[in-house]
Amino acid sequence: MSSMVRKGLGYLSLALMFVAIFMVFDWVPTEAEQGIAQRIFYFHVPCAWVAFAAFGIVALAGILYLWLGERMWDDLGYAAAEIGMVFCTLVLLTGSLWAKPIWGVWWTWDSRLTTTFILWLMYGGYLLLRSSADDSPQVARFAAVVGIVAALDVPVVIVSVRLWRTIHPAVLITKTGEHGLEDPRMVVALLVSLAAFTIFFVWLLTLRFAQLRARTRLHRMGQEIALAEMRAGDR
Amino acid sequence: MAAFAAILRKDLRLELRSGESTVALLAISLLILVVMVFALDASRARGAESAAGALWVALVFSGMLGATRALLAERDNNCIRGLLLSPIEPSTLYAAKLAAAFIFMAIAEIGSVILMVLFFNLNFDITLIRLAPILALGTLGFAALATLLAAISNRTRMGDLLLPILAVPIFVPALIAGVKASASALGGTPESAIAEWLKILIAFDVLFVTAGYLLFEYVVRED
Amino acid sequence: MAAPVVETHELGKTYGQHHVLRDLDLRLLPGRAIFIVGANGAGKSTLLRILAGLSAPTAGRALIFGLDSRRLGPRYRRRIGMLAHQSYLYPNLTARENLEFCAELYAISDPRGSAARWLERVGLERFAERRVRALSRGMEQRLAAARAMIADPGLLLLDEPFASLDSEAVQIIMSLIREAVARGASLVASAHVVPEVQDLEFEVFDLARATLTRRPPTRDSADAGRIARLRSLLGR
Amino acid sequence: MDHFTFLVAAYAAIFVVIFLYVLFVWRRQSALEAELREMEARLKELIESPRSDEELPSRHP
Repeated sequence: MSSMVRKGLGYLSLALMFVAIFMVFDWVPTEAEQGIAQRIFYFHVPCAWVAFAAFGIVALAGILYLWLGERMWDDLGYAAAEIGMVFCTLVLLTGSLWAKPIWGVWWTWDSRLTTTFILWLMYGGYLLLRSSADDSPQVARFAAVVGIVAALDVPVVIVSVRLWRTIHPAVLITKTGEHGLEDPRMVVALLVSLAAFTIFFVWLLTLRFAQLRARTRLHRMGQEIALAEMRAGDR
Repeated sequence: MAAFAAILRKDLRLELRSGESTVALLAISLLILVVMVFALDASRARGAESAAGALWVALVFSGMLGATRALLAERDNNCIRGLLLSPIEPSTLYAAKLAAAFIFMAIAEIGSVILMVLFFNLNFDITLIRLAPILALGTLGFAALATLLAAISNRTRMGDLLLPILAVPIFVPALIAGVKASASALGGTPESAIAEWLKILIAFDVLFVTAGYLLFEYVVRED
Repeated sequence: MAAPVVETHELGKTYGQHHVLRDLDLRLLPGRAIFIVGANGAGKSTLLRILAGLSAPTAGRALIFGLDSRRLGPRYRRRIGMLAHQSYLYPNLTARENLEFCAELYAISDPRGSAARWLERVGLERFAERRVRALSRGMEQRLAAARAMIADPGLLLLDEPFASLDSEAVQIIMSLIREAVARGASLVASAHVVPEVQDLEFEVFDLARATLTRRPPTRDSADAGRIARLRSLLGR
Repeated sequence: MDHFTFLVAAYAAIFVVIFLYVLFVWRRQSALEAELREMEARLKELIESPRSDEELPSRHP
């Protein structure tokens, strides 16, 4: 992606972000049952969406890397995992800040929270793996495998956690995730936030991806220079 | 198939000779059960549920050890390289290592179940039989996952510390299903209540045995 | 002319920015032998690991039996025998068990018989039931040589096969190598000095500064070979 | 704490975390640029060294 387009995306997401914030704080009506804290939802949901999309890309990039063996896919997977982790952290943070006023607790083992938390742990492990070994094709393969395995696990996690929570109904959960968006303005605010975050995500991902690509190319160039230096030294 | 049998036989022979892994696995299981007894106050806690929980904690930890040990056997004299050079497929090697880890874990679990009955004041009766398929499925799933991931953690700077960090979160669904199913089995609930959990365990096993079989090649390879 | 067993084209291997090997062009025909001579850490092991298909080159490629070294299927891996410092033997298995296990891996029809035969060939029949951990370094390396050759490989890769061995082990391994080459196997071996190998014609390459240079056959080495042969005829 | 505090805290958290991440990306960028400059210096030295003009590394596509 050309840097012009990327720059444009950056400004667009920034502008949309401001619009979304204005909407959330000043424009949408307050939800009747949950009160003002419900407004966390407008940014909470886009964060979750971005995190899931990013983790999906990690798995896809992993498959492509193992299949095609091109370094590019490894860079993409790394960039996506990092960003996914940032947004997954945000989902947990905002979820917690929402749970406290509404349910009276910082944390509850509700099915969505639990699933997100498990994802956070899995991809935390993935990033730890990446940082615990040098930058080599071997690590790229390891990361690809872990990325794929983690993604395979997601459906099983969702099903099992849901079953776990329905069999043991928690006392705390009164009116769980059923967000009745009764006012059309709520829907608009959510859509604007979603757009803002999606574009922001694309911007961030392409930025980080381009950076990792540049690093890879730089390393390759360094290799060639080292080779030329050796050749020059031969005479 | 012949190569699979040869590797498994070799691993079992090595194990019979030293007995290191089994003893270590049993010791870990025993210690975990002891810790759980004190942590949960076995005399007061709801027997079946705490016992099931303790049993699965022991399974997870002994499993990590079991998978690591099965691969560790190849580390002396760089035997793993000998296997990579030989005309066997990496997937065959995976299958053999998975089988070895499964057997080590199964032995440790038989020990854990006996200890669990004693420590948590349960009865040796027919309900224990109902645990067998649940534990077998959980063990297979964990062995499948840990064998694949141990081959990775083995060769990173963090070493075996990385294994639990990678394996435990991914194992969570099977853990939930396993603990719930075991508690129901021990508590004497009807089979139908367990069926849902067994389905999750089976799905987990199918998924991860297949994934390990297909992906192992990429993790055992040298650089 | 027969197709080469090993052929590399501008082969290179880099770790980070460190070039271990660069622009290696090597050709090895069936029944021929090459010695690669270089100091420790010159990249000899790396080259052999690449030829064995264990390691991927970062530049160029290596063809083994005409196939890319990274895509050697079981059929081709079966035809490569490798002997290195590490013996690939299980310390807690006996000598016989190790060979039998290896024979099973290589799908040899009579694992027991061939293990027994090879134990005899490396002079370890008396130690068949002894665990590898209790063998001396020389005996272990003899057993490792048997392991490497049990499937009659067409390509032998030997990484410093004689390093720190007693003379008996050197003799035994040397005669196995000679037999294999006489039978038509090709050989790539590494060493840090030119070895005195009797009755074996080989080319010498020097590996230094990450490149290979062919050493012209000097009179010295030819003489040394002739003298050694004479000596062996005269019984020393 | 009233609900409004939580709302503000949540949005503050979002922007702080994102800001920190962008900062991290930005610092990587400067590190990369430093590396590039170092490489350029090496390349220059190589070009200027005598008798090596035909030994330039091939350009990457």
